[in-house]
Amino acid sequence: MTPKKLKNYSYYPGCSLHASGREYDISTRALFKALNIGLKEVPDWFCCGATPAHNVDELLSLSLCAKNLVLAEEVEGDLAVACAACFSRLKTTQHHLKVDDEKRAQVEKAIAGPATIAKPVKHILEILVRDLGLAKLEESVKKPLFGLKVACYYGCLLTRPPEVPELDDCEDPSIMEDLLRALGAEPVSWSHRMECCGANFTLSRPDVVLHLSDAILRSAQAAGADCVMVACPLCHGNLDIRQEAIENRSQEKYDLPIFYITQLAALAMGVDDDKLGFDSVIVDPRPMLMDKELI
Amino acid sequence: MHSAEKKHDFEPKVVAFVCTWCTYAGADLAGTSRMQYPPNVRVLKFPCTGRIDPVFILRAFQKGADGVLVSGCHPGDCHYMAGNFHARRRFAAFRVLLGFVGVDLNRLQFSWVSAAEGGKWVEVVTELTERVRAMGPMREFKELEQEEQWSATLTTPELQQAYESI
Amino acid sequence: MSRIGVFVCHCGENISRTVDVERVAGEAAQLPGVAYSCDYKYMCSDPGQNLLKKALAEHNLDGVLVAACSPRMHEKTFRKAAQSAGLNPYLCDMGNIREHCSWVHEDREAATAKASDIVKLMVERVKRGKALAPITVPVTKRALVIGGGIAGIQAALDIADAGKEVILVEREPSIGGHMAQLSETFPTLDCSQCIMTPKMVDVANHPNITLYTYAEIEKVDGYIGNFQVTIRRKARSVVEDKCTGCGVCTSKCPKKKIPNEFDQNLGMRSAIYVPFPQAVPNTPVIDRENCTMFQSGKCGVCAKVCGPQAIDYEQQDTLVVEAVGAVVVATGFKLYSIDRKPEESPIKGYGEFGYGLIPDVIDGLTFERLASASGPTGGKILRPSDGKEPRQVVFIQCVGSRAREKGISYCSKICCMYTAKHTMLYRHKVHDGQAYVFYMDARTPGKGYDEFWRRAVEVEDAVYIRGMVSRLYQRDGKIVVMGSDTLVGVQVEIEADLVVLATAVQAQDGADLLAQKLGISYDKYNFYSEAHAKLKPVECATAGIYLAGACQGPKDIPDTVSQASAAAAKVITLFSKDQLERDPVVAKVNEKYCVGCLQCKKVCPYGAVEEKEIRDRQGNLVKVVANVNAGVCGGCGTCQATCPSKSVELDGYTDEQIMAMIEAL
Amino acid sequence: MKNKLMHLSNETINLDFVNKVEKLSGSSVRRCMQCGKCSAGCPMATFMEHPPNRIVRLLQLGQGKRILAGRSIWYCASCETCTTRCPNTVNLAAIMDALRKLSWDADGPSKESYVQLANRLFIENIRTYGRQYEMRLGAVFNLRSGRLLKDFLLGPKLISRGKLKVFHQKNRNLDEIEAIFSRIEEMRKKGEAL
Repeated sequence: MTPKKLKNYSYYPGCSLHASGREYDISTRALFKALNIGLKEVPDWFCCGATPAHNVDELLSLSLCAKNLVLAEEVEGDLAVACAACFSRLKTTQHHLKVDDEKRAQVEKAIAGPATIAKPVKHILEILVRDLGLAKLEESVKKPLFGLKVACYYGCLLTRPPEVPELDDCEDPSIMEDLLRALGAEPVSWSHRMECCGANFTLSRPDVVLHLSDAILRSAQAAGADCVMVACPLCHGNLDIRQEAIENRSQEKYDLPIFYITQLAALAMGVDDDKLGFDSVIVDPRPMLMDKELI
Repeated sequence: MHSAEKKHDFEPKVVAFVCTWCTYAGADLAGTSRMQYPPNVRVLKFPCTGRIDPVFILRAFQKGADGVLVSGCHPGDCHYMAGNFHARRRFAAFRVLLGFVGVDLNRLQFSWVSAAEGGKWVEVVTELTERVRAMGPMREFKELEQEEQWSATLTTPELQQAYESI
Repeated sequence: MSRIGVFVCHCGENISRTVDVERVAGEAAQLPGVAYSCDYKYMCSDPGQNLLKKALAEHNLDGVLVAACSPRMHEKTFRKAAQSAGLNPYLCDMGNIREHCSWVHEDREAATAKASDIVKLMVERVKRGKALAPITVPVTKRALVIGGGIAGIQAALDIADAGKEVILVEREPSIGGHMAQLSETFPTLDCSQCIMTPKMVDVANHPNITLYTYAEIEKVDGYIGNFQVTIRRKARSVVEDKCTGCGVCTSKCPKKKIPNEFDQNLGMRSAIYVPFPQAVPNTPVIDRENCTMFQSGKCGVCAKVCGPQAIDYEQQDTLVVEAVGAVVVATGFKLYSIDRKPEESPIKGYGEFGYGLIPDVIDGLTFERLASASGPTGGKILRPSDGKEPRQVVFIQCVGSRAREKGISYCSKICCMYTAKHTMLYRHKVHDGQAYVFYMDARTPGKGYDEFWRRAVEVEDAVYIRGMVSRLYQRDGKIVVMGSDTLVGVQVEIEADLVVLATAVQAQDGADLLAQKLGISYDKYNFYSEAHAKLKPVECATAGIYLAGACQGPKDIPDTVSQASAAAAKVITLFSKDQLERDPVVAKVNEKYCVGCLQCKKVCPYGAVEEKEIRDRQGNLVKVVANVNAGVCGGCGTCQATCPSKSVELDGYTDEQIMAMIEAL
Repeated sequence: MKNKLMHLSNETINLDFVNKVEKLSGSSVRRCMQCGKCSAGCPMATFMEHPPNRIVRLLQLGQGKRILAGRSIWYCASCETCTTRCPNTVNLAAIMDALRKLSWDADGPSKESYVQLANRLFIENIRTYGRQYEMRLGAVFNLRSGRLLKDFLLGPKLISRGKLKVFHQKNRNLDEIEAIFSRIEEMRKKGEAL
């Protein structure tokens, strides 16, 4: 008999988490298991459309997300989302369909059915810090991340625009830092928490990404961070996969491991580091973690 | 800025005749702004430069002033409308007279300093003090004063004696 | 022998830090005539003042010197304290050893010596001081208000409502001023006439207001509380008492094609006319330059048709003298005219806008007349050249204003708001018309003002273009506007049907001449100067004269009305006393020595010196001497310095006092 | 185009275009006071010929053509900084979306071909596979953009780490996806949606 779960969530991983951001998916599942929280993937979900869709075709973007929200109804529990971009798109869709009847009518026509927007869409951070609570989280920590200095990188979409994600203050959020403190780590104060990394220009204009992400890594390093923690696979890609190119461009050595929220949280919960996808990333965090005696 | 540390051989006596509305207030502003200037100046306040009789200037030189400054409102800004214009005309004539009797006109300065010109007050006073310092003490009128003493009263023993010897 | 008390203040550490105050007090005690001296931490504090009062009584002092801060700071304080202890306040003086000594010198030795010198000098002055009593002058409780625009009307009504008599003088045939010309007013868009005319009627009907229209100030004599004003009532050629205002004369006048100034020359009027239908008083005036009767002696139609026989071709200007106690100057403004090459204007030409040669380039006030329901077009926006409705109207702000080298340096203040209003009025009247505004900054501080401007942009679709216009020229019945949009960084060209220039607000013609008559000061643009930019914004430096409205600087209606009411409040405050007290620092003539050369009269800036005949008991003239009117004397002392026989003396600054101070150097 | 003299008249001010933008974005352009805060915080402003505030300014003047003639709108990263900080709640990010949509529909006189190509491939992938197929996205992009060697060395690294999957993800809802795409196309054809 499996022990009764604390709570159950439906789960929308998004395309990246099944591909370039697989370690985010792996660590999320591991973390939830460790915390004894149920997580069931929405069957046959499809792409939220991400930035390219809303950039040129808002109706398409809203329709794709609306359809996903309908699909999510099939699974019990609030919808957990890990990817900041998917989270933003789903929340934006809920917001638009709630306030704009005309758009809602168009979307319902496109998906040929009623758009259901009642199900709460929650980012992993929200589930950890609000639903579970910092006190409970602190209790569950098995291997506190003492001595680990982390630059919390929110990026653009986790908090902006203010009326959509409803996650935290849009100019001075603290939810990531609160989480990290509960895990025993030490969040650093730095300037580029919410600057853009270049996002999906990674495909079309990598030069732009190098320029913007360089500023972020530079700021994190200057603040004395050992690593950067992110909530978005695109940010992760830009900061991690392109880090070598950034270093070549600016003639600086950063060597900053980029973690997903769930990787650090799971590590603190005592999940074995083999099960967190550290072998998938480009900047290998394990030497640093060993150095800090965290693995 | 003037440094008080400097010691000089000669500390001149400078007398300033100023009007209460502009220059006196300008000097007040220099104070509230904590500007620094040489402490040689003694300020005599008048309602208006129009009130200043040239005789005062002569008397000041007689009583040991090495330099005299007369300062009031800028032309057109007189609190009493036209007092400074009268003063200007009066002193233009008076300067010629002073020059005629042999006073170095560098010892006498006229200027306009408004209530807003604390800095200018400091400039004017510093410049005059340093100029007069370089010129040395003003002896001519002090001797004159002594002559006057001779001819007027017999208060001193030397005088008494001299008188009796006639 | 005098018994002077010297009190040396530490001013916390402000003085004692660089001046050895104890030594100064000690040296003061040695001065001849000083009966008591001490030093204290804070002389201006309550205990400090009590110390002074106690010493006065205990040591039987007959003069006080407080060596502390500037007399401009605390002279009043200490004089009051001395007075309460029974000493004449003018026997209490201050030596300035803070602003003039401790704060400006670092060398303690030199500063202390200087402070001692200051005390020594001032003691000599106090010794020779005179007990003076304040001078009182009576107050005539009638006010003169110059200018019958909204400022003058408001001030006159406020003073009159307080129960005081008011003489209101207006240069034009009717009161109302510029506000009567306006169509609607920002930021509420209520019709100007609707809120203005009731006030004009109130003025006409108020029992406390005497109204002189078509009249000008000829001469002003006297001083606060006691002015004599000579008013020139220009010949109206119509006897006001007889005229019923029936209007037959104006309708029968054969000469009807005279451009009406009230309508900015857009409409026409007759030679005998009232400027506008709601005029107060509703009495016509004959424009003699355009009247056939006056020019050729042949006509007289108006006299023939006038039932009450009110027409008087022989009428002459008359002079009226009124005694008043206070004057409110409310002469308003004029707009910089674009009609011609400016000659004696500070604005050096706007030839690029056509010098008035392009008929459809008009100024803001002309647009007001076009938009006014009672205007020459009945409220239709029609362009002057062909009477067609303009489809595209370009408004240009800051014409003349904010152009330091070429025009005037100041901001005319009202243009941003009235231009926003114009775009709205235009949109309300021409629904498919498009308004463009070229501007440098939109300056809209004021309650509801910025919201008003944004409404023009966001709701009424005015296109605001940040940038100025280089040139206007005509092409195919249109006016080509060559401008730029600095926000985009491109040149902009618009073919406009009508161009409205927000020209600069200037002082009225002749503002300087009136100021000279009143003895008040004005700035280089001829706007009248207030006594203090912040704390005395309504008072003139000349006592008893107050300012209201745009004669002091560009102002909109709310500001004008506020200032007018403030000026009225000042007048009412003045009138609440029967006698005015003033500083007794005035000149006095020693008639024994005065030879009656009257040099003093020539130099007195106040006209305070009069001739006085001295007669013996039989009435024979002994001699003529000068006499100073203490109520008028300003106390400058120029007379004393001028007097060849030294027989006039300024109390508080006598030769004796000053010579003694010089002796003590 | 950028510096060409701007004639302003009822004919040259294209309010139709502006109204479309306002409708699509749900945001007023007139509310903008040109304070420039959007451009001040824009991470991409240095890459744009018209910084964000000027885009709004051109909309205020009805100059849609000028905007679409440039590529500035394609450099917007959709980071929403402008929208978040605008003191007058002009939703500039949404306005950018609307402008890109209008440019996209007009088949892009706005030429930032790489960005457009990436967007096009991305959406094509969704239509074909239901989910993103990063391998194909990258490969086809390089092929079509002619930048065959772009990120050449990254590919194997990513494949070896399992980040780049050779095969696309499976999805049983592919028919539904296609239906959504075609229904939207249908609606547009009928003029039921912009």
